[in-house]
Amino acid sequence: MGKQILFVASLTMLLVAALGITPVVAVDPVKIGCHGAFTGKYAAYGMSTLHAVRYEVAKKNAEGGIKSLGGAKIQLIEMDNATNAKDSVANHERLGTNPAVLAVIGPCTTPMSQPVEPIAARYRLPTVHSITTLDKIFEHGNEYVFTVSVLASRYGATYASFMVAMHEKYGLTLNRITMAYPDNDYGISVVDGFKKGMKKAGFDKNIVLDLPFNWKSKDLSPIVLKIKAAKPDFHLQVAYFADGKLYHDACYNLGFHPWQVGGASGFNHPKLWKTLGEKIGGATIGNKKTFAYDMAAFDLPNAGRDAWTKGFTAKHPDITVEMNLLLGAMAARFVIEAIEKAGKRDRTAIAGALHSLTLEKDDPRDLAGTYKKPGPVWMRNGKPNSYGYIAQWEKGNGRWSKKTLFHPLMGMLAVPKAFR
Amino acid sequence: MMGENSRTDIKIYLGLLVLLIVLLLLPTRLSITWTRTFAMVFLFIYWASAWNIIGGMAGEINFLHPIFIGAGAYSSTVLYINFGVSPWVGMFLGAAIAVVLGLVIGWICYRSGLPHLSFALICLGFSHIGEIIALEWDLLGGSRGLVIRPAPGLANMQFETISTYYYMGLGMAVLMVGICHWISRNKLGYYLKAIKHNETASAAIGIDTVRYRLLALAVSAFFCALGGTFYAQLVLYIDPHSAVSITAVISMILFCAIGGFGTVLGPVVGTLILMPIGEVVRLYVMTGFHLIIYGVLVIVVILLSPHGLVPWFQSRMKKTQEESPA
Amino acid sequence: MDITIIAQALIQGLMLGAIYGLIGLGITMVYAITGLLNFAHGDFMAIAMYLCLALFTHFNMDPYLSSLIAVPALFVLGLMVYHFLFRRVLKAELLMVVQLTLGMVFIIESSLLLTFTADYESVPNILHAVRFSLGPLSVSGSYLATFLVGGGAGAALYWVLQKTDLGRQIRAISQNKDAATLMGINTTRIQMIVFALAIALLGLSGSLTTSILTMEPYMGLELTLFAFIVFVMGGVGNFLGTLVAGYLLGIADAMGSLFIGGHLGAMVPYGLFVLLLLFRPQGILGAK
Amino acid sequence: MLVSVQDITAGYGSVTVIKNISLEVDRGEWVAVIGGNGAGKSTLFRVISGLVRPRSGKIYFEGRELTALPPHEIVNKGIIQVPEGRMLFPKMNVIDNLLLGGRNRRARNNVNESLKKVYDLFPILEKRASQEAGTLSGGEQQMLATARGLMALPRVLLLDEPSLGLAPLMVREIFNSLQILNKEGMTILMVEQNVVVSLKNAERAYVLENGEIVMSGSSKDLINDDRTKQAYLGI
Repeated sequence: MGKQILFVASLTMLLVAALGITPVVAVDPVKIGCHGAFTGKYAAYGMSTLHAVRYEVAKKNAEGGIKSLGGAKIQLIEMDNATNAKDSVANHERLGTNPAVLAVIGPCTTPMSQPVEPIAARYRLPTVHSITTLDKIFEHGNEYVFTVSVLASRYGATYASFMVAMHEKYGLTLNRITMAYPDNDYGISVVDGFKKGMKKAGFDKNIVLDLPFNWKSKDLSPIVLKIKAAKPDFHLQVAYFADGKLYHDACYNLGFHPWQVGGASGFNHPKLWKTLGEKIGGATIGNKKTFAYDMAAFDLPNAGRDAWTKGFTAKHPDITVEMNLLLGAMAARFVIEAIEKAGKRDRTAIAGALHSLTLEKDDPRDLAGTYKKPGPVWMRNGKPNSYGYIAQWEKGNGRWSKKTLFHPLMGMLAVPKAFR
Repeated sequence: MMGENSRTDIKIYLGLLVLLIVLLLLPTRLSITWTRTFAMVFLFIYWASAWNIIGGMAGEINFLHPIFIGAGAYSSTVLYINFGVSPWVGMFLGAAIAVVLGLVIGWICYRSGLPHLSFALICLGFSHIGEIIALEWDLLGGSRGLVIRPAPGLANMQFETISTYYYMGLGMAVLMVGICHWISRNKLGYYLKAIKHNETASAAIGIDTVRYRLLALAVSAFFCALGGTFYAQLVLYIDPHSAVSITAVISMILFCAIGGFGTVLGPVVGTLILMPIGEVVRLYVMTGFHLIIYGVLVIVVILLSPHGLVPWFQSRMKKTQEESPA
Repeated sequence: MDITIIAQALIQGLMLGAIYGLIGLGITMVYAITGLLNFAHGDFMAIAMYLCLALFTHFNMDPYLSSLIAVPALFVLGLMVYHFLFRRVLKAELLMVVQLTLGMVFIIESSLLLTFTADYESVPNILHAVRFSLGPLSVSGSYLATFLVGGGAGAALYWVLQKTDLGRQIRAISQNKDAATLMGINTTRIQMIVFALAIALLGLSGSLTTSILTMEPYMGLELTLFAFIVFVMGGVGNFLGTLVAGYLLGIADAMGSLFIGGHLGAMVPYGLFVLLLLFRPQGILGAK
Repeated sequence: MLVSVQDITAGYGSVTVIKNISLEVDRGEWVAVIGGNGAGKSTLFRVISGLVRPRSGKIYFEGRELTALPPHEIVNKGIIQVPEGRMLFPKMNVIDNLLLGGRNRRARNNVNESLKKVYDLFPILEKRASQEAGTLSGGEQQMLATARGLMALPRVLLLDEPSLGLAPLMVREIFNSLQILNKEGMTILMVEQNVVVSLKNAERAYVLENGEIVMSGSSKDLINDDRTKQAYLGI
């Protein structure tokens, strides 16, 4: 008798347990691919994206998964392309041919992003790049390819409108304009945008030095010497982290501190102070005449980003929150939101949902603070609706931080230090 | 002696035949990604074998192959994109350019009798210059590279299914191994071996060393360049970083080293072992870790069997045959 | 172009060249005595630089001070690598040795990546923001320090080779290894010591250049190639030639980017190397 | 027996150069190993000095086994080889060459005396002291090589082809010096192609052919042996 009761009881318990588990098991997880350069030359960029994407996915799963799909959990498929095009293509194809994969975040940086564009089209695979800036990729009007980053040409346009604004508002002379940039896809595209902008304002004749340089160089003194010799009124410097550091070192050594605006990690990376040292950094990027392009205006109020940063830092105190990380997080957020919105496991529907994503002014979903124009996140031709800021480094409360000065749509937001 | 050798050979060829049949049937069982991976594996077998002619058989530390691959990839792609010339035609122009470049550079270097290291470095110098030319020349797309818009069709050397690439790669690899086998059994192969063993002595017994090294280099360059076109049509994108890449030639040498320099089957064995292992580790174990595995494997193989796996295997087979005279 | 600009670029080229020379010296030492080509050479320097980085982040130690740790640490590392790996391939084919060291390159670079991530890093030292001027010309303290230490290391090496018993043994081995063995020289030991010294020299170069070069896990192979070029240009095995070739390459680099610029300018050092080797295969100071 | 070589087989790679060689040298003796080119004479010396590891067989010095010792330890025991082709350090001066000769553990403390002694024996070397070894004449180089060997205070001197490439006059001079040394008690083991000179100077000799010892005996007996006469002396 006792044994029978025990048997029935355990059978009932098993049944209840099974019923309890079954609904959870029944919903297949939603698979999202994330691939990029996690090893190799560009690993710094790839890893930033990956950290942010992992964090976003974990957060969404902890909140109960995709609600419109019955609380389906998100499963991230991570793939490394070791910074080479052939593995990038192989990865994308692998994700494309897996019908369970609904969208892909990455790959970041142009050489890995450019070759996967046709594959995204072939498999109708929504692909959201985080820091891919080359205009050319988006000019085909591919409905499945997106980026959350500012495009290289728009960097250039922002530099141009900033220079013009400085001229018109503060009377800075623009008789001699110089520009130095890495002679790769990024540098050339930025400068193309800049030249177009200057031409519109009628200053293109004043560009006296057009200086592409080898960004893998071990010393930029000769470049700085050439710029110095051109006696610029205003200088445009495009630089990555390593060559940016070399540039600032050389400027300091040669006692050259022009009015200048610069972009990319060579001017706005939070780590610059650590690597340059307080004195050199203070004398060059911290001086009153140097301006940095930034895609995340850390000093402007942005509730969404502050909350995000707080959450992220609590979990990963050792990872610096910088632009690439924020862009990676945004790419992940948009993808998740689009799946939620599409409400079905269909790639075309998700791509459509991505196209219809809109942002209001000061939208808390905009982590970088670069989407200042209300409207769709993605424009018709696939280009993002995003703009960067021009900022200036300032020392306050014993630490250096960036103060946002200028936005191409809003004009001057604050008075530059030199004129205060 | 001769009889033993041919008996060993027959066993090896039977093994190869079985392997070939397995490989022919494999795509029906493989996912698209693995099919693509294997197409790449075959390309590397093909490239490593082509490198092996000049590198392994003639014993040179030759780093000129990025130029050859680049010449093939860029020639056919530029012709195809700008003038609509079929890659099947373009690839031969690329190969011709590669051969000419190889002969000119080779002639300059061999004539001055550079020691091994200087020769290796001068090759690296030329490869680097090649990469810079690709970066600077607008026709070649500069650092932005060239994208081939997908347009499947036999005339465009683009295929609807990856398994077609797989079979094409397999065919190329088999052809290349056959050519290597033929060379190794031929006058050229014996001369190269003599040159590798002792160049001065070879010259003394009347071998025109410069001529045969140039011949080997030209053959190697020709086939490398054809592989470059195949690469471009498989990936549909080339840039200086990937098409004039020193990393690729380092991988080729690595595969040859594991299998055995100068042996016909060395590159096949090395590539077939290392590349799939690397791929599995890269995908399923830990990213970035596969290079550590490569490194450890190559060191272990070199310490245990300094001539590579194929010579080790051959000497093992020979030993067992000697032990059992039946 | 203004003459001071050229003079300044020349100085900068010399400073950069001192770094190349310093890295090349180790290759020269190892080759002279073992005939080995170590493609992982630059990666050992990367290890030293990352060691300085770790000491800086955890103990806020100046890289110059860290050299007191980095040099002995790399010396020991060199002893171990020689004992466990290189000793066993001394008689193997050259290509095999190349391959073995390339295997080490893979291991070191990937390990650095997994430990330190791929972020660009650089550690400022005490002289980093010091600037020495002479009229219109100026030079950074950390560059000057590297320049002087590079020259000093070259001189010290020369003294050791010419004036000490160790030096005599080293020269004997490099001129005729079998004969040196027959003199009762423990060649294995001397080779091990020299290899370790060469690696220790990289420990020094690494700590000196943490503020000048930007670190990333894959920096090693490029440094190795430059070191090889310097080594061959100077005349294989010629210590003084190595230093001179380093300066020459640095100046070519500076002049290339000053007068030509861009990727084409970056081609100048390689072009110089190729031309020199074709017309003078024995190197700048090498004997025929 | 001072040196005793027992059943040595050695070679390079898959080639066997010497097979089952046994020979003995007593204290104060001058023993020659004669044979044509490629007979394996130099390989034998390289085995005794430890530069080549034998496949089988053993070597004893004063009853103690040497076979497993590294080459520099063999030198420290007093077995000094003057290698074929001299193997000088061509870019070092004469005095550095000599000093390197005298740097083993036994000789280290007597360097100055040894230097004086070799200068007495070969006065020309003192004149050339600061000249680079590579610039000396062939005879002077052989003298330097021998002198460098003597600097090591050998207990047994292994001479590999001391007459190779030298003019007859020079050969006579070198061998005169060696005679003096031998009279003073130096043990000499020498390999030579020049059979006449060898048999004239050495007390005993072994004949090596194709890596095997085919004959041995006192020099007198060998000179009178018909087979040696035919094969080596051309009589």
